[in-house]
Amino acid sequence: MGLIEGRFEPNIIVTSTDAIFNWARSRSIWPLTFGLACCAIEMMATNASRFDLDRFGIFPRPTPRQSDCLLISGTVTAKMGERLVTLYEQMSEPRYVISMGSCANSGGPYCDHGYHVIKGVDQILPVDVYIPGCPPRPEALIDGFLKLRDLIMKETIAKPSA
Amino acid sequence: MAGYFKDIWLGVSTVLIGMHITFKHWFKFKKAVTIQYPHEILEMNERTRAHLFNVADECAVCLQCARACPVDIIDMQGIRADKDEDLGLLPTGKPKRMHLIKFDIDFSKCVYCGLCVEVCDTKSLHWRAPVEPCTFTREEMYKSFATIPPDEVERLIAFDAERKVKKAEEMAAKKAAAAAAKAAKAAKAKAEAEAKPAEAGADAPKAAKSDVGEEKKETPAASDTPEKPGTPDSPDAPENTPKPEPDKS
Amino acid sequence: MSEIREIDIPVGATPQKISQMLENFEDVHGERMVVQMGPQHPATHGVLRVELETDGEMIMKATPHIGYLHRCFEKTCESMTWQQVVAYTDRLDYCSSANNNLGYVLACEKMFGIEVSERVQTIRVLVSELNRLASHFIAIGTYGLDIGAWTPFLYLIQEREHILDLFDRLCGGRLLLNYMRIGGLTHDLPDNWLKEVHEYLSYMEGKLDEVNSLLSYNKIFVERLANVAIISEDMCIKYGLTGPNLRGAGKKWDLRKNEPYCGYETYDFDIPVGDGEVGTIGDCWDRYIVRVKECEQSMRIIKQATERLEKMPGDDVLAAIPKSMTKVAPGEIYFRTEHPKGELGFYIVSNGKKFPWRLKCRAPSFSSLSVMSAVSPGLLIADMVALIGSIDIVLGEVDR
Amino acid sequence: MTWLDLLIAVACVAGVLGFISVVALVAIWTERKISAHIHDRLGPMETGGFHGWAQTIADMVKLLQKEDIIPDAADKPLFKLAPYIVLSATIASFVVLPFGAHLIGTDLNIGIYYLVAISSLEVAGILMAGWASNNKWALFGGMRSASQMISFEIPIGLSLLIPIMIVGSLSMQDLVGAQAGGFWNWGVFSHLPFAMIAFIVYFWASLAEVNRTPFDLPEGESELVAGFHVEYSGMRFAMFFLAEFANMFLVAGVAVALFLGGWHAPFSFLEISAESNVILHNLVGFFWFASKGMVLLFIQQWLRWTLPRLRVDQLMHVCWKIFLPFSFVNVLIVSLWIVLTQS
Repeated sequence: MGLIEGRFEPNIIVTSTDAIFNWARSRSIWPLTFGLACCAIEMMATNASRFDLDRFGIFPRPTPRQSDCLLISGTVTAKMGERLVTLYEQMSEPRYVISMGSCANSGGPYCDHGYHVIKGVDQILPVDVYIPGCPPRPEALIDGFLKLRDLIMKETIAKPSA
Repeated sequence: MAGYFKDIWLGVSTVLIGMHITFKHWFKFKKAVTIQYPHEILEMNERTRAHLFNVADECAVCLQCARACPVDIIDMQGIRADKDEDLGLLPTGKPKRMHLIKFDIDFSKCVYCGLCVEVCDTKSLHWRAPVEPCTFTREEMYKSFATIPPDEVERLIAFDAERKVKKAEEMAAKKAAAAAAKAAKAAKAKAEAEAKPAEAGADAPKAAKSDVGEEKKETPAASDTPEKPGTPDSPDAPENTPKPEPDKS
Repeated sequence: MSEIREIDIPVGATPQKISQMLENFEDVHGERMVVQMGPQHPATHGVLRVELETDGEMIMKATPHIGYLHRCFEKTCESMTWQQVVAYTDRLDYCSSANNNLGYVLACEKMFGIEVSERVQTIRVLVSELNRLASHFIAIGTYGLDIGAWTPFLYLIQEREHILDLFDRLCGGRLLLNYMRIGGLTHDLPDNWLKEVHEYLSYMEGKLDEVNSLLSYNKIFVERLANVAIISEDMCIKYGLTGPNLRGAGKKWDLRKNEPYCGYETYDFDIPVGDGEVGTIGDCWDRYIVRVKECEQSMRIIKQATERLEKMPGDDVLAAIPKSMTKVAPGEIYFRTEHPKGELGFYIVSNGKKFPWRLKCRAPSFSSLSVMSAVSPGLLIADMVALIGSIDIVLGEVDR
Repeated sequence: MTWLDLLIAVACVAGVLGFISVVALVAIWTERKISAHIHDRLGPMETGGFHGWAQTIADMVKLLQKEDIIPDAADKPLFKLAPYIVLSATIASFVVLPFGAHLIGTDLNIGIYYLVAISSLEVAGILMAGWASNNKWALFGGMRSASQMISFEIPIGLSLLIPIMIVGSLSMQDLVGAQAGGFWNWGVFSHLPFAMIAFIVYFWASLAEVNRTPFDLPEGESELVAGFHVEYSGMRFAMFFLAEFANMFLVAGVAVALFLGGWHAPFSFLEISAESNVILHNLVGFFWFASKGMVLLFIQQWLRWTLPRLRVDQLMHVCWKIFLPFSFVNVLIVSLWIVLTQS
């Protein structure tokens, strides 16, 4: 959790702080520079000039400590799954997970026969947004980030009502 | 010593050349190649594998796509239409003979290889322009393309079941008749009993051939009975509502 | 943790010399530090883990650990029909899927004795050379990124986008094409496609020179790569390095010339080899520049192929595709093609049934990776990054 | 010390802090925009409307309220202290930077000497961060940074000696004042070509001082993941981030003050004399100083997006075998020149 989450009752100050914080969080999603497989190439292409994720303030960071979003771009194997969980744990709150492509969503082409492939990354991590595609086209990836933005805008730092 | 200065000169000159190139790119910044995606949408090509879509009215329910799929994500089911029923024509010109009661695609597993679209004769399964929408849950990626409303599906299933029962009864009757006749002409009746079901099957050989998996239980039979209203108190849930599919693994 | 100590390295010393030097000083060395590079590291091109034993910044030992992307390609293919396997070969080396397709379909066609028309062959050459271009652009671009130059990477990805657009028009896929079939292709060429390829070729004129002057001949870049991680021809053959890595070591070996397939013998192109222009033959820079030069050669082939196709009468690209592959001829075959990363070989055994009985893939990246532990002693960490980039591995292919 | 003095001092510090934040925010935004345009893309476009002007504000607000992670195995006091040291060294250096005739924190008589001394305090912070993180990549980054900064201090010091010798003072305002009256009087054009060489050496060495490409080894992304700040998150990382960009402006500011005429306009008619309006005089001076600083900042960023990164041994080669001999010869010749012309 961040510094001030879940301490205050919802009131006028909290809601206006919410508005500012959510604006800042959703406008500055820094994903981890981390490619797993085929989707990583498409992720690179989306970061590059043609589609330019930087327009939305999406700016890849090499270290999990400074990133807000774990973009799982590719097949997650059982061996990699452990490391993925470690990476997720190293990220600071608030953190989000985007599952990109069929492999991450459900094992994709390897869902039936891949004994070493995790059938859906939601088995090991809490996924916020799923992007279908194999690999998703850059438009789909941008859509995914926009969906994540919508999701962040609904957050509140107020105490969850019991 | 000459090498030392040459190195410095090379360093300085190549840095300047590089700076010249990047400056050229910077200076003509009006011509950025970026497509501002949500504001300006890139036109998709005819063949772009963006969004799989099946037009239920044009689908021949031949199950070719389900068989071509490397990951078996197409879950389809059809019920043979009644003989008198007119379902329109397929794009290939042949009359549509099957009700498509279930056509579900699990997009979370789709590999977008295009094998299913290739084998589709009627081109009812095709790619559509906007990219597949992102979802917040895995279940939302499970999409259904069958257009028959749930109560109609229930009716069709009931009708099909009834048809099966009728068929079975018919068969039983025939068998009984054969058994009765057997007393009189044992050898001849036996041959007749064998020939009749074969004739019944020959009426729709294609449909019989294409039935796989869960449809195997339904026997293709040409029944003359008219349509009957479906039983409203059927315990079966509607078949074509998207349901979260439990993970197979 | 050892203390960081400065070691006198003569400028331009070979790794062998350095490791010899280090042996002499072995007794004064303190404790070595073990650093894990990867699986999440910006320079490992995916999910490779390299266990580095370092003394300060100098690497004493490097052990690559693989298997983070093991997707059971070979086993999965045993449960796929012959045509479905093509979709899985896409995902071997995802940077150059058409070349993977080509290797597989050619192997199968040879095994089953399927003859395809000349037009189909030419389209295949055209598409796979375009994809070789795209793959090399990624290799060159990410190499620049490894060395610290961002801009060439973005320029090259930009040029690559045009190729992807062409592919998108051709078969609908951007990255994973799944375009070839045993006996043919999925689609015929769309209208005006060849014209677009021509336009692209004229657009690309001079672009590689720009990359050369921005990156290849930049003094800093040359200094970073010249005389670093030298892999000699002898070593390449010993470790099974092929493709640009072998050619970078000065060996003129290209399957498109030496064992022509798909009509490559009729095309006019050269085999660029490393000649130690700025350092020793077989250093990182040579391996790098071979890729740049290969791009030019690929463009030559594309040009010739396009011109041929324009003159050729159209025919049905689906004609030779077997209608049913539930029963095929039994047999076995090993067939190799020149892939952007090296020699891609497919060993396929058919027992006459619907599925391949066994499918073994000889992945070039896997062999390239094996040389790493042999050349890395004596390199600095920054050189290690240069080495990984220069052998151009794709983990999808290494782990399969 | 009266109350008024204290108030002025506080106002100075507050002004410097505010200025640093603004400069860093603008510098980060321009960096992103410049890099984008060099790459033929657009850079931040969505946040805040016009060309994403609010992008860095969003980044900062987000970073400030992120979770603050201190690794369990870290050396906690040092880990917490390091960003403050880096930032405070930066702030302390800004105090002697002459933004205008009167816009200067304090015009020390040893201004430039103080600046060189205090800005090297930053190394301590970075080394501390690298060590305390208990991460091998961070340690590499810290050690690289220390060796690099300590080495490059020498050519920097030697090249700064040139204008100091020419002017004969260590005070920043004296150094700037000597360059009044048009661009041909600027430090960079005196004693041609030696002051020019000193300027070039200073500019390149200052890139190493602020860890910019081609000398960005301490945080070389493809080698050391993120270098010394690999374990820092949230607010503490924001401090490093802020300090890095403020430092970029600082070294540019020093170059402007010593070599490029400080707050003087390139032509004297573009200035407003202090007699007619003191406030306007200062503001115009500030404008010239900031714009010259921004031009240098642009060149820094331009180099950043053009060049690859050097290796450790090559970095040392560049420092000790190229910059240092050049600066020594430079100092020798200029001092001889001064001695000969003045006697």
